[in-house]
Amino acid sequence: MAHFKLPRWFHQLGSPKWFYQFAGLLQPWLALISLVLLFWGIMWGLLYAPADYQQGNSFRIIYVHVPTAILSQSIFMMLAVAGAIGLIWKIKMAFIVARACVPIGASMTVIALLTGAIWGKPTWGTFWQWDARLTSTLVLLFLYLGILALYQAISDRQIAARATAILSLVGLVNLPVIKYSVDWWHTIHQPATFTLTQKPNMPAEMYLPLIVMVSGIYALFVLLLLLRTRNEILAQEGRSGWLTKLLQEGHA
Amino acid sequence: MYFQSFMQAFHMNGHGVYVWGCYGLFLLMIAWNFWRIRKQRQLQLRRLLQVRSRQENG
Amino acid sequence: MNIDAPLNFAPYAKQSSAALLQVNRLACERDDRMLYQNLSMLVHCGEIWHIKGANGVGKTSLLRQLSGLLPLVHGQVEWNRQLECPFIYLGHKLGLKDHLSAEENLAWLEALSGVSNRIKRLAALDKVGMRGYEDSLVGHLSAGQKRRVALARLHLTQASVWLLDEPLTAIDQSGILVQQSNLRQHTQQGGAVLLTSHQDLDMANVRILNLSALIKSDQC
Amino acid sequence: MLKYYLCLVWRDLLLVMRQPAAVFNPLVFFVLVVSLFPLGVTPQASQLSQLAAGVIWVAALLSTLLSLDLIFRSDYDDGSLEQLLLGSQPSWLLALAKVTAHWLVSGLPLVILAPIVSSMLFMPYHALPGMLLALLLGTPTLSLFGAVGAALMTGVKDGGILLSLLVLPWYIPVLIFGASAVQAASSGMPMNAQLALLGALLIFALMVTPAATVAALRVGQMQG
Repeated sequence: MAHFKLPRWFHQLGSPKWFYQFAGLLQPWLALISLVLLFWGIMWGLLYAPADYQQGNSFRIIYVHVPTAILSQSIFMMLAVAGAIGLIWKIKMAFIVARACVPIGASMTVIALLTGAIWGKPTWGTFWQWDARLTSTLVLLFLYLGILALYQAISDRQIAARATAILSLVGLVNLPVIKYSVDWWHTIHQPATFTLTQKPNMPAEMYLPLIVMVSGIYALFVLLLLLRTRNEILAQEGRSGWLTKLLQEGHA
Repeated sequence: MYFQSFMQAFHMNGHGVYVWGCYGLFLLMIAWNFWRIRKQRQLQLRRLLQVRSRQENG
Repeated sequence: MNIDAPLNFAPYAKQSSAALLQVNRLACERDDRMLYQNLSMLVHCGEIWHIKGANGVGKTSLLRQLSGLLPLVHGQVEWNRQLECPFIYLGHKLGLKDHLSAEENLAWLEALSGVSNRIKRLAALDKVGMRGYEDSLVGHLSAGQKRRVALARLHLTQASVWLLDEPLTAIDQSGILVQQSNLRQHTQQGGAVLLTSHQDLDMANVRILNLSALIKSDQC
Repeated sequence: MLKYYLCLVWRDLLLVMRQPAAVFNPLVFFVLVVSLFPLGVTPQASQLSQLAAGVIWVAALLSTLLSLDLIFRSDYDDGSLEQLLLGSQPSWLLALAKVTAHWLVSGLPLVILAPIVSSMLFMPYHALPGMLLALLLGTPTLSLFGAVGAALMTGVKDGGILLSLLVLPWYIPVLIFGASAVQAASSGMPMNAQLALLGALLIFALMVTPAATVAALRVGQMQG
């Protein structure tokens, strides 16, 4: 495996003790940022942005569907890369972060699917339409559920972390192939009908709230990730000395 | 504001149910995530306190 | 007489040429329990190490770490580089397929290291006293006979260090004498043996590595 | 190297010949699943022939899934997996040998059974060669990705259907291209695009999966 020297901060990031405190400092700021951005984005998208001439107001669902769909894919990429870092450089923290990502990614994918289906009702008249994007989001959800199931199936945390890292890496490698094959399959069976989201040709006042919502949801993701990672550290590092000292001070 | 009145904002000429429903689900998911995190945190802290008390008198 | 080898050598900076295996500050952790810590040892040609300890103290984990099956979190395990085939590992599970005959099992096990011919295999089976069972399915043999078939493999490889996990279980009295003479013969030809066993080996100059003692000395 | 590879494949085939039941059941399952569709949907030829391609591929997928546990489970239980991993030969070769043995035992019989089953679904005869070729290209990919899932399952005591949950998402591209290849063949259209993509998937799987399988096997060995 690759063993070239890593920068010092990368190793520092790897120590659970340092990460625990660093996350503790960062959380209040992140909470503030994500609250402001999300509130601003929701208000803007829901009440102030103009309706789409074709779809009317149901177009506003884009401000929830697109950010969650983007996030669900980038979280999957992140947890696969974290797993790879853990496997190659044997950094425990990478496995802990990967494990913390999974439930967040899964819940984002569920919301992306639900909002996509609900959006389909006014647009196509049926809740589920085998649209290329929705189908690949569904497959992504299966990948997440596979990882969650493997975590539950293996009791030993060390083995579970490595096994799921391999599973998510193979999943990541397959993701573009699956997306391509689903798009290819969609064009074969249905000529290009109205697809859910054409982002680029939206006028500015429709597009800007989307940017705000996407950045707000990323801030929220980092906040959730830090919180979950701290929980994982409590779960795994129970025995180490620094944690018991922290508990004594009552400031865990 | 795009809508003249709050009533129209809720109605959104027919699409209101879907739009507000989606935003509601979105906020529900965020709330569920925070609630799960808080639950797990309490569980871990209780477990650690037990482990510490067991070590002290162990 | 059994000499109690000092447990914790100072970790060696340079690697002494005669050492077949060098272990520095090895540690093993299993589900939040530290089995053993900074265990250092040096295995030279002609040595027999008897790893003792209560159940669950980590004897098998130590052998698996030495063989590389269990990855190392702390410490290093270095095999002598000149050895083309440094070790052979026989675990609790024998590695024999029940639906293959004894000779077929040895054939595919031998293919792992490339060399393989029938006469040698039959000679190896004879050495462990399994003459006449060459073509009987391993599934039909008794536990002791299965263990002997697994031990027959030791005579087919050129591995210099034998890592044996409880090699003498289920073997009868006469079998144990045969195996002990095989071990002695191997060490005389410049090999080494690391084995775990609950029975005492009545052989000369066997080095004892007692893991339970190691843990007591660490904890207090 | 080749001798080691052939010896391993020969050993697995020998084991299967001594114990044919474990291999025979997935094939019976394949024919069974296909014969459920006329009972469940319609016996008329017109509708069944449209369904034929998809039904055959889904049945092939499911029957491969059934036989995946065969690859590593018995080796893991009797300890020969440890010896294989400790062997001096390159470890990806071990994964390849295991997959070849599994394919010869589960993929190939599927291809042989497919003509019988396709006539049950009134698939036009001129589509047969195309379907056989598509199945020949697709089933090895199923075995390759399935081997990764089976290797991951060695770390799990009682997996149950977890294996299919892990592996099915990876099978989706093969299903899509395979089924559309057979569809094109039965409607007389050229199918070389689909075959090319199936071939690409096979090469992609050959590159990715051996390393992943061996890594998963080593993780499974960490039980200690």
